[in-house]
Amino acid sequence: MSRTQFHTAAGGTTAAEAADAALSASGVASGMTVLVGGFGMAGMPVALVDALIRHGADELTVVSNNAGNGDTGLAALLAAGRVRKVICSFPRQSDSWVFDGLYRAGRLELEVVPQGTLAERMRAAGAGIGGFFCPTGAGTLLAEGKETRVIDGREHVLEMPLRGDVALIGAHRADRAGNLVYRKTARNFGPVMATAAATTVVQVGGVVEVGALDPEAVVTPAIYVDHVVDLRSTSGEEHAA
Amino acid sequence: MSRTQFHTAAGGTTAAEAADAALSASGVASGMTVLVGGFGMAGMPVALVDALIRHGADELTVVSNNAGNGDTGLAALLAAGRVRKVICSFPRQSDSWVFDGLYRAGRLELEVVPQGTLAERMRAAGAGIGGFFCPTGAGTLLAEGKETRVIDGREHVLEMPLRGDVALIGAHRADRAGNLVYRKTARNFGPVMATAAATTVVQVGGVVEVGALDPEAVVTPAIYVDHVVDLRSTSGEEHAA
Amino acid sequence: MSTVEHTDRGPLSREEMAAVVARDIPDGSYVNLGIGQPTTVAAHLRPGSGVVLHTENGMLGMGPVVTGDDADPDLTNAGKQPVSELPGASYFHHADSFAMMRGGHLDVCVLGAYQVSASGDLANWHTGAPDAIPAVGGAMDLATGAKDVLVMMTLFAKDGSPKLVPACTYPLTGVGCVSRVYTEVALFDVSGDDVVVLETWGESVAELVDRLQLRIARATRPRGPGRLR
Amino acid sequence: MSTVEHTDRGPLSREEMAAVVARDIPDGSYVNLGIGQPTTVAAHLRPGSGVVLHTENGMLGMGPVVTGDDADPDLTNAGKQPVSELPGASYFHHADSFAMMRGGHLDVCVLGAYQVSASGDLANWHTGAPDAIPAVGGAMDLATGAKDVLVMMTLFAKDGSPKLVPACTYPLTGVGCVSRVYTEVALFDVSGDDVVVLETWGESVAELVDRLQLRIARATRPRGPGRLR
Repeated sequence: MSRTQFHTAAGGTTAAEAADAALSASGVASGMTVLVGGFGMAGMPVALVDALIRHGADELTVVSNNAGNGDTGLAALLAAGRVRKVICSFPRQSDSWVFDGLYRAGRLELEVVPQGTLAERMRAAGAGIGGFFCPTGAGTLLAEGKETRVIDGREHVLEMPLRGDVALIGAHRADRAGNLVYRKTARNFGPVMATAAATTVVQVGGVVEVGALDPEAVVTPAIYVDHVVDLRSTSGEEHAA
Repeated sequence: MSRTQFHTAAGGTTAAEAADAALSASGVASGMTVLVGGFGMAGMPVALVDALIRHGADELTVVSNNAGNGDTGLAALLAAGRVRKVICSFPRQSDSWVFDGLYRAGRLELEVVPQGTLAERMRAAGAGIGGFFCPTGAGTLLAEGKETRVIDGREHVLEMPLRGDVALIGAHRADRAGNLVYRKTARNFGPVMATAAATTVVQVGGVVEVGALDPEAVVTPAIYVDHVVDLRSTSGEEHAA
Repeated sequence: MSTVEHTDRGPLSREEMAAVVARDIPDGSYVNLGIGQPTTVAAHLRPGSGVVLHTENGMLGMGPVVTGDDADPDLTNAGKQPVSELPGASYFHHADSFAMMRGGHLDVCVLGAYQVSASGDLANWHTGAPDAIPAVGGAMDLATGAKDVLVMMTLFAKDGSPKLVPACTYPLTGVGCVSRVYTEVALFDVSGDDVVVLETWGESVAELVDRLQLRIARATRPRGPGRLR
Repeated sequence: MSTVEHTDRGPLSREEMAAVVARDIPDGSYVNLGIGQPTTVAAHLRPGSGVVLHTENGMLGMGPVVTGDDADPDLTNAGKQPVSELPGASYFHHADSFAMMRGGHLDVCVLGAYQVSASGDLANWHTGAPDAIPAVGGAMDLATGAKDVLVMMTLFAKDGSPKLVPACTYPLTGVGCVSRVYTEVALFDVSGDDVVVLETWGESVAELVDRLQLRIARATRPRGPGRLR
């Protein structure tokens, strides 16, 4: 059973407090696997990652496309020593100094996964697929130790589902039923992660009434959405989501 | 390369002639595998199936959820003796007498596939997945002869991709770029089949200008769409799509 | 003993069976109702229960069956009957719809059955008769995917043989997938090691055991409305 | 001989390389341009070519990079630069985007490389140095998925060693996946059994063969603009 709960920054509650309430309600705990949406800053659930830092859970496995930029968000989570392992496609960036330092010091485990395989492994977890054969990575370092099979003359690698205990994602709008729409390329990993985690927490730039989203255009149906943090301020202005 | 071609019922061309032109251009031929969209009549590309009958290709393998109703559409294609094999989830219906008769007479091969596995096998074909492990059907007649594996304590069946040479589907609207939107539960198999076939032919109830569809709400991007048959009549009224 | 025996009345009518299933579905559940008798459960869901109906042909938030001018050929349930759309609905394609099911996101599905075994095996797609045309539809996916699979069936076949059996003789739909079996005379939990009878109508547990020739345990704890576990 | 030798001029500039790649992309192609130098190809696509750009972070119909007030943090390319949206664009999530790629629906992708082998193996993600932090991004998916993988690179490394080699010494991105290699001095087809040189700039085929120490065949048929096969 999964009825969406809303945590709203209004009536004296700050956005940070709303995010803290959502993280607390999500049941996130030390040792868990947390899926973190976003591709660069687009779709990055900054308010939720900040709340995760305040929450204090550690020994986390973090699954995200990148491994943090600058000194905020995921990088701050890493810097706070909360992460045991990063599963991502592209940790190395011009401003990934926090990750780089921890990795080189041997204080972070790293699993590099091709970006499409990363998405597809989470899709498999959400879709009840027990494993899939995929040509990506065949014959490369990233297939080492993995089962392979030639199918239709082409080598494939057996890839296994990648599940999260909690997903933290950003979306554009939620309706009061819990349905989500995204904005442009900020959609990226959000819809897939929402299906792949036992509990999904979403930060949105506003919540609209039921009926305000076109049912044909809903990207993430409410069944995948457990907690919505509404970042719209009490003044009616919106924070980026 | 796949730039969408439009076949329009206008200026003296009938809808049937437009459909004939699209089928001809699709390269459909005897012995091919044809994916036919629709769930019951919702999303059923009636005009395209009629054109396929007129086209005359035979020894076809037809992949569709059902195996024809009454005496029209898929049932008429079967009655015309054009189909060698049906791959579907649910052939037996109150009005599937054409299929029933041919099957009992041993004149049709039948492969019954669980509905979700049918959709997922086509999704795999479109997504470049060489095979996937799926719990559906494990321990049943439909898993006989298939490779199985216990994953996380649960028996899974290895299912292989299901490709089409040509897909015939119905959609609500196309834009002039070839993007598609559907209407309500008529969406069903269309988006998946469009990805799984080498050539996709779509009948739509109208074509709109580029820009008239919200890029966030496009369900089938134009990359999957080869031929669009516009059933909107010259009088401006629409046929069901 | 926590098994409730309604011996002061006869067996349940079909509508009463639907009402009992509806009673047990937790508030806020995402539910798929199979074709046929399970469809009748919808009318008995408590207003305000927050139960959301899924139909495997690509929709969450399905409303009641509609007829006449309200019927839209593009909006049907899995039985291909015209239905309505409720506020908060969403549409998705078949692969996404069955991913939702197979991925374990649906809380409950309700299915009919030819037979259910004591260990929760389900047989509901194929009689196995030599001239039968096999047709599985979404039954195997539903049986495999939902967190709780509830079966609605008569407890005895027309020839008087029990349909809750030590082992299914009909071809299986799914192995060990059924949680509960709702029949006109008794409600069984088959999710554990023993078949547990939770409730009877029109006869006592002792009478039932005689007729079923099956090892059946009584419930050791009460399970109220809206609780499946 | 159909190999074209431009010996009356020097090697291509980076912009000229981008123009040559753009010249060869068939009209109406769906194309993914990798991060870095491949991105520069976009500016050289002929207006009206109907080429549609894919970005793996979830978009078809990507427009040029934008700056200043037009930059939208929710609309970026795979290099995380702000871009624009062209008419007829569509958005999709990451799994759908890579399904599009892996499923073979993209006609062309253009990638940079450390090395390409004579049999079309690609090495572009990892130097293999002990202190290097591995980062693959979408490179393996792109290399595996597109119908034609075009590589843009200098023909020689800074130390003067060739980057078109009998066998890659760097860790592979994909096996036998490259169709063509665009360099400042020559254009090679590596899709067949032999390395075929299609065009040279600033030196003759004979001079090139000397420098590369690789068996290279001349083209036996002309391949004009807009033709990759």
